[in-house]
Amino acid sequence: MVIALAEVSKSFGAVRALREVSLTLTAGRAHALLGENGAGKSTLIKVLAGVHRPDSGQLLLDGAPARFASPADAKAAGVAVIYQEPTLFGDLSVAENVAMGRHPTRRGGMIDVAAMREQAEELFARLGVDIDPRRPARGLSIADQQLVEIAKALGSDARVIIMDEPTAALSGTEVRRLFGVVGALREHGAAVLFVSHRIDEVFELCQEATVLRDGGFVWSGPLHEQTPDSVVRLMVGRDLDALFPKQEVAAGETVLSVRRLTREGVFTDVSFDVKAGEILALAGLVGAGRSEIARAVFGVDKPDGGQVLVRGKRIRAGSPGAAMSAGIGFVPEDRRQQGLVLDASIERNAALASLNRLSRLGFVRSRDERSLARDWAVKLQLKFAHLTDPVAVLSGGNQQKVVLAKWLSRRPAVLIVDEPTRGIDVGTKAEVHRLLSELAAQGVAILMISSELPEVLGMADRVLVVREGRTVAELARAEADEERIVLAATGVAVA
Amino acid sequence: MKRLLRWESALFVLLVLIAVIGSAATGGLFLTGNSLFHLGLDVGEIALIALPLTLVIVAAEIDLSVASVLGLSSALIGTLWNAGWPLEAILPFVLVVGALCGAFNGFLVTKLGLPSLAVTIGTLALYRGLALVVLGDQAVADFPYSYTQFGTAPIPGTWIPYPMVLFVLLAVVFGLLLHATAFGRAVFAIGANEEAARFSGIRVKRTKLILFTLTGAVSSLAGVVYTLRFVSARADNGTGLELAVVAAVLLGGVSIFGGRGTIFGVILAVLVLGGLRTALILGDTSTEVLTLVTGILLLASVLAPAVTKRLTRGTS
Amino acid sequence: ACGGTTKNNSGGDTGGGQTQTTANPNATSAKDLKITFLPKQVNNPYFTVAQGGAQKAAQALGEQFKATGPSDADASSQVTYINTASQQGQNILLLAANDSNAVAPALKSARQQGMKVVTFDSDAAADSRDVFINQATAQSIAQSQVKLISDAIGGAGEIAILSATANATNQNAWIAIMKQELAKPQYANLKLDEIAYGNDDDQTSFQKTQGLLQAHPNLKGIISPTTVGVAAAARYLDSSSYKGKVALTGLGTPNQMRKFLQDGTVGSVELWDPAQLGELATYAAVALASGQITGKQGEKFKAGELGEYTIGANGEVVLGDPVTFTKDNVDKYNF
Amino acid sequence: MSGTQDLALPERRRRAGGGMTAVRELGILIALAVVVGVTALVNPLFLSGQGIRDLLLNACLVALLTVGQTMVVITRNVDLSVGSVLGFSAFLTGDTFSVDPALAIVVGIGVGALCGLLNGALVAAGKVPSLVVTLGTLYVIRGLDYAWAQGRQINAANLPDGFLALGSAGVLGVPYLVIITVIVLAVAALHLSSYRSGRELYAIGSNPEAAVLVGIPVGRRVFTAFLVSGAVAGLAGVLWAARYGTVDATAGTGLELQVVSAVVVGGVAIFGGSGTVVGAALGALLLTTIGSALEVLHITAFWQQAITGALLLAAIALDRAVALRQAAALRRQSRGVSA
Ligand SMILES: Nc1ncnc2c1ncn2[C@@H]1O[C@H](COP(=O)(O)OP(=O)(O)OP(=O)(O)O)[C@@H](O)[C@H]1O
Ligand SMILES: Nc1ncnc2c1ncn2[C@@H]1O[C@H](COP(=O)(O)OP(=O)(O)OP(=O)(O)O)[C@@H](O)[C@H]1O
Ligand SMILES: [Mg+2]
Ligand SMILES: [Mg+2]
Repeated sequence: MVIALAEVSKSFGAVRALREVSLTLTAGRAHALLGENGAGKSTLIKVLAGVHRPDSGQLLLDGAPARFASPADAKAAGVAVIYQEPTLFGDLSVAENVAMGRHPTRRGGMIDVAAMREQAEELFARLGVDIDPRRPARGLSIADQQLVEIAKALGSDARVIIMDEPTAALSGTEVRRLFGVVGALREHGAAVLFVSHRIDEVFELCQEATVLRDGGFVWSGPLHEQTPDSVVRLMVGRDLDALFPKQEVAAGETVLSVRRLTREGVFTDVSFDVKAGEILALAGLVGAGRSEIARAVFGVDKPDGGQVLVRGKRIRAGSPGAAMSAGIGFVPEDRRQQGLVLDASIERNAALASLNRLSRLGFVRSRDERSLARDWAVKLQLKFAHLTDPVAVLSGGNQQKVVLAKWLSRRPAVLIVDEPTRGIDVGTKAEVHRLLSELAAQGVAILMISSELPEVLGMADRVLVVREGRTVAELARAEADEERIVLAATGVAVA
Repeated sequence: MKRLLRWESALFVLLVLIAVIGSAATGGLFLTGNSLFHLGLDVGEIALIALPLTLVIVAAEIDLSVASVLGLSSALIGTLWNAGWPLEAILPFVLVVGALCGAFNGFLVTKLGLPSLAVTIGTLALYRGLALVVLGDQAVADFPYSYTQFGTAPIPGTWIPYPMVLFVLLAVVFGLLLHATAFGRAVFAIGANEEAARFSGIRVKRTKLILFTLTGAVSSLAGVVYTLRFVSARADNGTGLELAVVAAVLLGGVSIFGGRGTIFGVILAVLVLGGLRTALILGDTSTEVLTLVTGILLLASVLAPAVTKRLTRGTS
Repeated sequence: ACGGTTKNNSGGDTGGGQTQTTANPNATSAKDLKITFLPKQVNNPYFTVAQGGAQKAAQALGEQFKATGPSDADASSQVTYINTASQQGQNILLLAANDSNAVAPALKSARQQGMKVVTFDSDAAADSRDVFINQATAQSIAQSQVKLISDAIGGAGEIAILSATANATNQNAWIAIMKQELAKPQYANLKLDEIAYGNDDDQTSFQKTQGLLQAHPNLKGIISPTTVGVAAAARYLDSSSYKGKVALTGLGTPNQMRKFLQDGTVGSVELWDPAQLGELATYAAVALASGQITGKQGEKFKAGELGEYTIGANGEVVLGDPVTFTKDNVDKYNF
Repeated sequence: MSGTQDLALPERRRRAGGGMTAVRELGILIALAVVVGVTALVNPLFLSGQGIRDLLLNACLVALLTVGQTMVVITRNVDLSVGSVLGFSAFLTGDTFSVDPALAIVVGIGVGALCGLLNGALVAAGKVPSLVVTLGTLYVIRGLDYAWAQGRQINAANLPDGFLALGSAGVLGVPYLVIITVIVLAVAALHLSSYRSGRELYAIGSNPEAAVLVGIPVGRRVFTAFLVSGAVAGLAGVLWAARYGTVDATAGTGLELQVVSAVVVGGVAIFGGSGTVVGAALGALLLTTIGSALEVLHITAFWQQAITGALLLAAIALDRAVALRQAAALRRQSRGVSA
């Protein structure tokens, strides 16, 4: 045993991200950490990395209790982490990013630039990627950023390597290379912790696993005792089908039409229609460009070409205001950054998209503002203490409900939802699904982006697969299955 | 919100303390009508500019060029007066020029996406430079009393200076604008989370452009007040005032990171600083004490919330 | 026509007003008058010396004395102090004005409340004060400054002036007369290249000197009729290759210029005794407050050891001719 | 992900690779050359020994201050108190410690470092915005300066020749002031480019959250940056007293904006992460040289400030344009190659 957690708990305000979770990593073995979105995987990793200090419970290093006061401590103890969100320094060169914190130095402590570059080149060669170590990290694609992160962790000669969804943005060949490298590391005695939503990868790479659900510990043991199906059941904790109460709705007329929409370097010639009552899902790998398409449709990004029409009427490009007037609503993927003003109150947030309707002669009628918030809080069964509390104190799922309230109160004709259930607990997730389904039943056209295939399969009437900025397949509900979608999304057959 | 209220109460207590101690130390001079009249005049320009600047800082931007706009407008008044323009035409004209200066700041910040700190350090030099180009080293002083009385005499029968009336009017306008209108909600949202504001359909760039333009216009109005008050149009009028205004706004509890602050707090801060200055000078205390106290108050304004936050976190 | 308030039709309407009383030369000097001394800025050594003189006179007369003032020489920064003095019920204000116009409204309202205002060194608008104590007639200063530089450079060559701020009343009056002087035949070979403004700021004056020397390669001499300017210019010359090649004169205090007079960087400077200036201002003010004079031309008053002075045109009193300091006599003075 | 990518790479490398900052400094050098060249054509004295000496001397103090300021700005902070620190140190050393120039320098640096320590402690430990903190200490330190000076002024006559020589004399015609500035500049440049703790300053400014995750002691580094900025301002104060010989409590008032301007013109990003001390010092040299050039060209001083402002705006607009183009190019490449 190299490093272990014993009955660790961690809360963020009302959110209990980890509840008495234990985990043991052993030298020379790869351990998988499994769980749905928001199960607490990244939080657990951040505890191991010294980013978060546990509220209770213990961290054991070589069997002895230890404390990581900062990431520096964890690093010094030989723990290297690849975080879910890339943590690169855009202004610095790729080589320097890889070397940061352990620059090769000459006598007198001066940094050896040549050695630094060679090191990066050597690591990239091991990973079989071709990134110029001298270029600035800013502007790297998500996949390249992830590769730099991996190189960074490999370069640190750590005895514990933790990877939070390193493969999410990678293509088949790159994943294969990574696995080769991880295998070699294991043989040299490193302990590996691996997080991925791709179950087959997990079975290929790991010998043991721990499953979390809603921050709680569910199961830990050797993977050969499990099958992919049984693991998923452990993760979800209930039958899959019951999760997605999709109502069958007869699709109405076309509401949203997107024609040859292009944003240079991001996506090209994207066209599709969404009908009233229909849920169209955009599927694809992380970084495929789905969010970018949604942003351009809504107008927060200005497309370089193409048009967006609502009920046949073209809307002005690059203007969220115009999109909103035409009846589009947009629940963005990054709730905390894009969806909410965290410091502002629940009612302010709920009313933020409706200010024009709530004010007369420019003055906001605060009574109407409050009643709007209260009505929707009741309708969405929001759990809150006061409407004047900042949304920051709400749990993730409740925050997402506030974002939904913000848009639903405008009664949109088209609702775009990007990762609507990311980081939301299972119960709330089902509720969100019920809500979307009801909205569709009421005739709203819904464009849904989701990285969770079960969600896509359960909710969508039609699935549009995006790969590298282009739509590569359209599948009707009946013909959509996991295999087809993954095949279209990766361009590679699942092995 | 609660924390802010607490800060404003602290300012209010401070203000009362200044009034009480100031009166005691000056033998009652501090609270006389005459002294309050001069206090009102003294804080006039800072108070005026602080209003729109509060909105700018709440929107997480900053404008350091305000004092230069004031100087430019003063210089223009002098030049145009010398050129024989009637004051009735000069005053609206300089207000428009001030608005344009503000709009230029706004343009650079919103259209070109430049950081407002750097932009307005640049226009701080540019506008002051233009003021010098326009009027040179001259001082123009032969303005008629019918106008200068607005800057030098109280409203007949009272001790209220005319600029205070202007200030109260604008304070109401800006207070309502920030705290009661959709526009104000947008300003807060932009300051707290610009991206979320954009994703909510708020026209971020236009809002900021309006804020900078307003700041320019009010700064030039302050230039008019300044010129009339000192009966002296000069290019170097108000040099260095920008830091005093920023200090007042920050002391008023407005977060430099945006998203937080009230007009009321800023008004209190302006009064605290002005009252302190008047009391100290009346009590024959040297200005160095004022400089020191201003700095310490500013540090307190940022440290107090940080410290209380840490304390409350420690207990919960 | 469209009318409106313009420069040409607003006339001399500048507001304020002044009570006229008659002087009683035999009135006794009032005691315990409250005197406020307000220099251009508080940290200027020239004014510190003047303050010493004023304080000495105030003590001799049995008055209360205090000094106050801004830390910068901004046009507007004195106004608050004037207002404060008036609120505090001070009887006398001794003022060296930073901007003759900016202080005028405040002075007028202070005088309406009974305060006597005596300006010294740098005047305020004539209708806003009672008496102005002039250190020397503009005529005598300008003439001797031109003569000093002419002597220093042998009567021929290019010269420049390094002044204080561009709106300093006294500086501009001197410069105007210097120009008339230079037009005279005996100075036909002197050419005035440029007038630079050092804003009575040490660093600015320093750099302006440097700029002058570069801009005018043939410059032979500099006149700096300001204590700050001449000291800064001397220091620049001292530290540069122009030392000994470019002559400098101006108005400077012995203490500040001693080093440069002795090491030959500067041949001569001149100045009146600022202490006497402060003293005279105090005597004049007390005479005003006691009703011995009203500020009208021809009235006389006694100024202790300084003797008797007569008020000239425009309410001006002239202290006397300046003293020229050279390396031979500078050690006799200490201010 | 095939062979075509490898073929495309060499060209892409050259375009995307570093060298951006070097280009930036070259730009300032060219601007400098143009200003000096044009002025020298009109007035050859501008390039005389004395002329060059004056240009360098004028730039020295601001350039020195930009060294500390750059280190602070790189970490996404700002130090507005430098003018006050300089003034305080100038008065204190000129007043009390001028007997021995070496002692004065040590004391000046010490006093500055103390002020920097205060700033650094408040920013790093108090976790409060540096703009507000240093605006506060700008007033506090200036107030201390006033209190210490009590309206006095230090004259050249009060200062020993040895001390004044520090500001005007030199070795082989190179003034001490220039030598000291160049040494400080070189040390800082080397530290920022070639030492781990220096590179970490860039990392902090570039992505503060990531800096924590990588294990960089962010608080300590930021603290040190302020400490250095204070110490450098203290040193500059001593040199100020020695150069100008006259010091009162207002020395260095308003200098902070000049320093920040120079830093920005010198290509240091106001939001941290990029820029060099050499660029910033060149920015200072450019700004002061333009001032002198205008004087020599008989352009009234009135234009000087307007031109400085316009130049500053042009510099940041240019930086922005270059950054946008670079970002767009990289965006196109990364997609263009893999698609
Ligand atoms: N800094 C934080 N502040 C508040 N809540 C947080 C914070 N970090 C995580 N959470 C919450 O803790 C819970 C667990 O989040 P975590 O990121 O660990 O999930 P995860 O298992 O990694 O999910 P995913 O598969 O989506 O990455 C979520 O409800 C999340 O919203
Ligand atoms: N932070 C970033 N830096 C650089 N490029 C980015 C960044 N974010 C997105 N991109 C570019 O935009 C492309 C599309 O990203 P987008 O976020 O739209 O993908 P997505 O399919 O929505 O995936 P996700 O599940 O991450 O939301 C990426 O492949 C990448 O090239
Ligand atoms: Mg995660
Ligand atoms: Mg996405």
